[in-house]
Amino acid sequence: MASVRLQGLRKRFGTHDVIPSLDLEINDHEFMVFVGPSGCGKSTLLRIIAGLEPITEGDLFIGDRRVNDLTPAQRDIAMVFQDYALYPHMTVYQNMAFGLEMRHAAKADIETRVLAAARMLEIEPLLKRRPRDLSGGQRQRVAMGRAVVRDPQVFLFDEPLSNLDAQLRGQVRGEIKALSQRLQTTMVFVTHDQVEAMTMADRIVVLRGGVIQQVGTPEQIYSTPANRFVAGFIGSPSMNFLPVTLEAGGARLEDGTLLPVLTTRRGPAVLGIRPEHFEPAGEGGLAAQILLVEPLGADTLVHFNVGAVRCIARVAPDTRPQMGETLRLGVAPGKAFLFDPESGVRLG
Amino acid sequence: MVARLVKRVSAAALALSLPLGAHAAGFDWQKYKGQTLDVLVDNNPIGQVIANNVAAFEKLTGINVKVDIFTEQQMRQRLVTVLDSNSSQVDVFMTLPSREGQQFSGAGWYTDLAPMTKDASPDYDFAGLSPALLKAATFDGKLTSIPMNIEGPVLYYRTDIFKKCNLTVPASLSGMLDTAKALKKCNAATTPFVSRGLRDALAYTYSVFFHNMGGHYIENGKSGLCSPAGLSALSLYGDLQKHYGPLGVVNYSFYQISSLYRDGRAAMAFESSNELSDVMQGGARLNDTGIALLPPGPGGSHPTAIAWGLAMSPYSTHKGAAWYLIQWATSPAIQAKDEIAGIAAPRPAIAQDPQVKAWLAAAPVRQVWQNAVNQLANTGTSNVGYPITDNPESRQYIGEAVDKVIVGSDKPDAACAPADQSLNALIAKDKK
Amino acid sequence: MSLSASSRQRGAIALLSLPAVFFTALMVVFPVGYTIWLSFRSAPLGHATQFAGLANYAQLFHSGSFWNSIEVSLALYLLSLALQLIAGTYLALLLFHARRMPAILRSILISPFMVPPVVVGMMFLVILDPSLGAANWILSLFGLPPSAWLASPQWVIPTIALIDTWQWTPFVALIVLGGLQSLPPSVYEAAKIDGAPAHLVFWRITLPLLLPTLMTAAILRSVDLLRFFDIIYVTTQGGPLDASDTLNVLGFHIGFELFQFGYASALAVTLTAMVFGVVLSLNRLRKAVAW
Amino acid sequence: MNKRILHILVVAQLVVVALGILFPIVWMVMSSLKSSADVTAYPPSFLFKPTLENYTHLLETTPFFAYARNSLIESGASTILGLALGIPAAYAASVTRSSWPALVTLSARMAPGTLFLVPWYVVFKALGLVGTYAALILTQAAITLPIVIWVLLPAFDAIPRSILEAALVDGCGVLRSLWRVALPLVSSGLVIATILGFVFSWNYFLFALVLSDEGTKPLVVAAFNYIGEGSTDWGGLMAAATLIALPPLVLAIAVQRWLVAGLTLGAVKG
Repeated sequence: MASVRLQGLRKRFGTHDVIPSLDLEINDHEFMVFVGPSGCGKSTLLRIIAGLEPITEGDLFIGDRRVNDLTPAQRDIAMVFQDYALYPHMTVYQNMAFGLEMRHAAKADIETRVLAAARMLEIEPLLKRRPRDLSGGQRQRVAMGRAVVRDPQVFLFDEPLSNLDAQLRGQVRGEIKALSQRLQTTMVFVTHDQVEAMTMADRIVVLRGGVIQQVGTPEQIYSTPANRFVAGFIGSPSMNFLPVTLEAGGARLEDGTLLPVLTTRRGPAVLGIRPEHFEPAGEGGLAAQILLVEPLGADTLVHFNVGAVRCIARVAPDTRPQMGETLRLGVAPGKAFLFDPESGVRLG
Repeated sequence: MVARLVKRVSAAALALSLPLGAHAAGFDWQKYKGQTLDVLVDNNPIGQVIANNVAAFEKLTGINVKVDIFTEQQMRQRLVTVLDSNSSQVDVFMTLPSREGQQFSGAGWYTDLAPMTKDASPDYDFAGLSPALLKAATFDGKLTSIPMNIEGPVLYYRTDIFKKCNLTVPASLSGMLDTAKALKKCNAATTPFVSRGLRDALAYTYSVFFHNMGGHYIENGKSGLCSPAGLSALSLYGDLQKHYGPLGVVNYSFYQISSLYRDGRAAMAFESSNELSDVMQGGARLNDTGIALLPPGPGGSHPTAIAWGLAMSPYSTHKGAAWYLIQWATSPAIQAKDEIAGIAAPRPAIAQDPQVKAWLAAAPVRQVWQNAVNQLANTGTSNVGYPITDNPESRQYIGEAVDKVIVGSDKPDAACAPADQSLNALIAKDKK
Repeated sequence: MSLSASSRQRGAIALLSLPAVFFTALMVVFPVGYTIWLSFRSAPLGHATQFAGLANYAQLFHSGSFWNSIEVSLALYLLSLALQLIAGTYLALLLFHARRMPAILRSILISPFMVPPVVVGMMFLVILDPSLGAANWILSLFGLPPSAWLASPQWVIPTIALIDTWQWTPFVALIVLGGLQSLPPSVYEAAKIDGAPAHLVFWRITLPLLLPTLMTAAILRSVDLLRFFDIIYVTTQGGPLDASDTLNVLGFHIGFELFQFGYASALAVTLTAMVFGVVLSLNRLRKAVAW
Repeated sequence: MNKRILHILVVAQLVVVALGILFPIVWMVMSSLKSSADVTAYPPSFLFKPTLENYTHLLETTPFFAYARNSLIESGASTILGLALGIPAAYAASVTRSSWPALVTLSARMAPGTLFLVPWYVVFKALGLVGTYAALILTQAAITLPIVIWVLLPAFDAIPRSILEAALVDGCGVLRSLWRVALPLVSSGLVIATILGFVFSWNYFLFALVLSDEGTKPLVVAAFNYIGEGSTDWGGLMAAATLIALPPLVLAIAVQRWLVAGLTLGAVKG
């Protein structure tokens, strides 16, 4: 078990800086999730930690060791790949044993550890099969098993759930979380799916263009997003953003509606409202002309336009507005966010 | 092909037939014992006699011999690669002085053998070798090779067909065309006439037509290929092959000609005297073949007589042993073996050898053949192609002109003109 | 993305190609360099070479046989390539539609290009013999006049092209078959729904999508066809006359029969440059038609 | 058109093509089994009494098996050398995505073979290797190496990168990831490379023409002696041709399934 520390890390592909300069500390035992849209550098970061990509500048520590110049093998890490990367010519048992064999572990020791891991992951019956005879979920487990056997300092996961169907994904998500609690190993998990990030992480790193936008617990990320990008990326459906002008009485929309927002600032800003924070308002509030109604069972999504901006509100399931109808919506008190229109930074 | 089985048997026979060998007075065959020689020979009957009998030489001298046998073209490619890099890889090789003698001599690729001929076993009889052939192998005063045979194109013809059609071998060159015509009419199943058509090979047979017609390759320092006599020769050779030759004759060399005639599918074949054994193989032609020289033409009779020679590389590191091999391979004893294999010996005396006599007597055609070869030896010249350094290239231009006439792409004068131009350039280059 | 942990590991991987590169440098670069050097020198037999400037190249470009060889080489190249691509595509389409390929058919298909060119030459020398060969006998069955085949200046190039086509069409067909199998089936389904008739599907959909594969096959064959040597060396040696005298055969003739090594080197260098040029432009063309 | 009729049409065309491909080979074998009288019969005879006399004559009069052994040694060793050099090179080229080393080795195929003869002869003469197996094995490897790389490069490219990365994470060094993970995954490519390398080396005569001697001469070079003689002896010529072509044919047919699959797959990428 070990912490992972990145100091002034820079990664350049050709003339292009993928990661300009990055500092991050992942604590011992921590379940850290890197999240961000595709191309944000999260996978590159993971591969740098794994040793699959060389570092252009800066330092990388695992525990107290500076590992910049160590091969993946020497870093004592394990990795679960997006496509699982099982060796097609080896049985499940051989796949799991291979890493130990490469480290010259004793044969008996290998067997004990493979069997233990297989038992834990409930893949004992599969040990003699080859990867091509396994289902997607089974392969995923074997890939995890291969990592678990090694008992590494750090577990690295590269979008390991993206090849599973929705139902299985939820199940495996829970299993990985449980595994992490049982093993108490430092884990770094890369995903583009914010639900995975929110449900599994001890802490989340939100990345964009190779730059950390915010590091924090899921709670912090959700309730106090550092900027408009984080706010928009975390939460589903996404936060709605409306251009406003701040006045004494609150935020005035472009159509003249004044929404009561507590702030001392004045001038142009962006108002952010999460769909779940709209609430029906009797009078006042904004006039939402309904474009589309999506009943989801537990709640209902309502699409509407505010000026040129399309918005979504999550309302109680028994609310069944009709298309074309106009709904009066307000914002739950204290739930609105304000962002700088230029920099996107959240205004306090 | 290297007949390994035959080789063993005949080796034993030869060891017995060389009674003078090891204990010849004053001559030490064992002088170079233990040395190793590399010998490059052509895959023709002459080369095969060497390959088949070399074990006896090894036994006689204690010299180890490695014989590499290749078809002519590959042999030459190999030889030039070896010699051009001054390699001692080859000690002794077969060569055609009439073709490459001047070229190789200019390159310094022959060892002068004249001084060595004095170091010969008493039964070698150097003086018995044909003086004309020795002269033809002498360049810039150096004896570049020892003749191994004598050969020239002769007319093989089917006596039975001629008889059936009431024909005789024409008395003059111009009669050839009429004879071919008559043969075609009388006996349509067989090809009336065949000779070489392959571009780079036909100078050998064409040259006789050319000279008999009265042509001279070089007249007053200029190419005479297209002289009036030359054009007549071109027309005659072209017409014979085109109208009375086999389909595809432009690809014919001695292999195809011999097999065509041997299989009874040609009435006349103008091909090397050396092909006797191939022609007679299987025995079908043993009793219905006549052999004659090409009839004389307006220029008289100028048969071609050339020889394969055995030469020594100047880079050889075993010159003494190499000379032993050469004198052995050109000795009367071996040349008697050659004769019995259908290779005419370059020594008139061989005909008196009892074994040879017996062989000649065994089939009438052999004596007919021997007579033709004797005529070659007495009157033949070695002008195959132009007597210049680039003789091989000159043969190519002759071949081009002839082939254009055979395939009918050009009339003789049009076919000849560009060849003459190229040949004049070659002659000019040679004078420099 | 490249797979390399540290510069050390990348170095280790690069080291793996070193033996092959080193070997090639020794075996190929020296001969090529030597030949280029020799092409600027005169090399009289048995004497030291002398600097000759561009004389060998000048001689080459003024030589009728060189231009004849260019013509012969190009005619043989274009004819063979066209025949093999067309026949190969046809055979590939048959195989593609047959779906199942029994082992015997597979064996037959790979046979021709496994046979040594020397043997191919021997085989066809016998079959194409003008007076006794099977080819003329077959012609006679159809009431056609006999042909001199390899001995006919007009027919020798088509005949050699046919021999080469016999040997290499199955090879081309297998490559094209690979291309056919890799085409997305959905495209055909879409075309079917669009109501395109079969022949239009071929001309408008299959062939354009197949172009990159055909270019690959064309490049592979071009490298060999432009240097055509083996079968001619065995059968006609460039004849009759110079009707099948390709550049490579002519070069061999000049070098190893006329022994003009400087001149032959100039020809070899020119031929190599030509092959490079054609392959590079075909490769560019292949990239242009890629989808 | 009816699907069934269409299928029959396709199969019928295939049969015709297959017969066309097969004809020359069958003709060669048939001629090799004819007596000297039958072989030059015209029109050609199909019904004849097969005889092995051409074969027995050939084997009796020429050291055929010695040439065959030479061919075997030279093709076998040059294939092994080609594999030893080509496997790591193809792997490196695939992994680093730098194709220039592969291009360098392939460039050897663009120059006419005749270009190499004199320079090589000069070099091997200086080394004292002319006429030795070593010279022939080295020069023939110039043929096998590009084939190995050409076949294996796309095969290595087809391995998902993540599997190679997993091997690195699992603790393999470069050589071990090649040996334990990558190579087993391209085993069919390896078979194809080996067979093609062997066959093309077996079939190539030009280098051996100059660099071999009587003791190391391979079959294809010896074949030229038969060609000359062959115009007088078709049966013998065809017997020699059949025997020379037999080893590559048998080898290739033994692995025809892989060979065909490999050619159809590999070439698309190449």
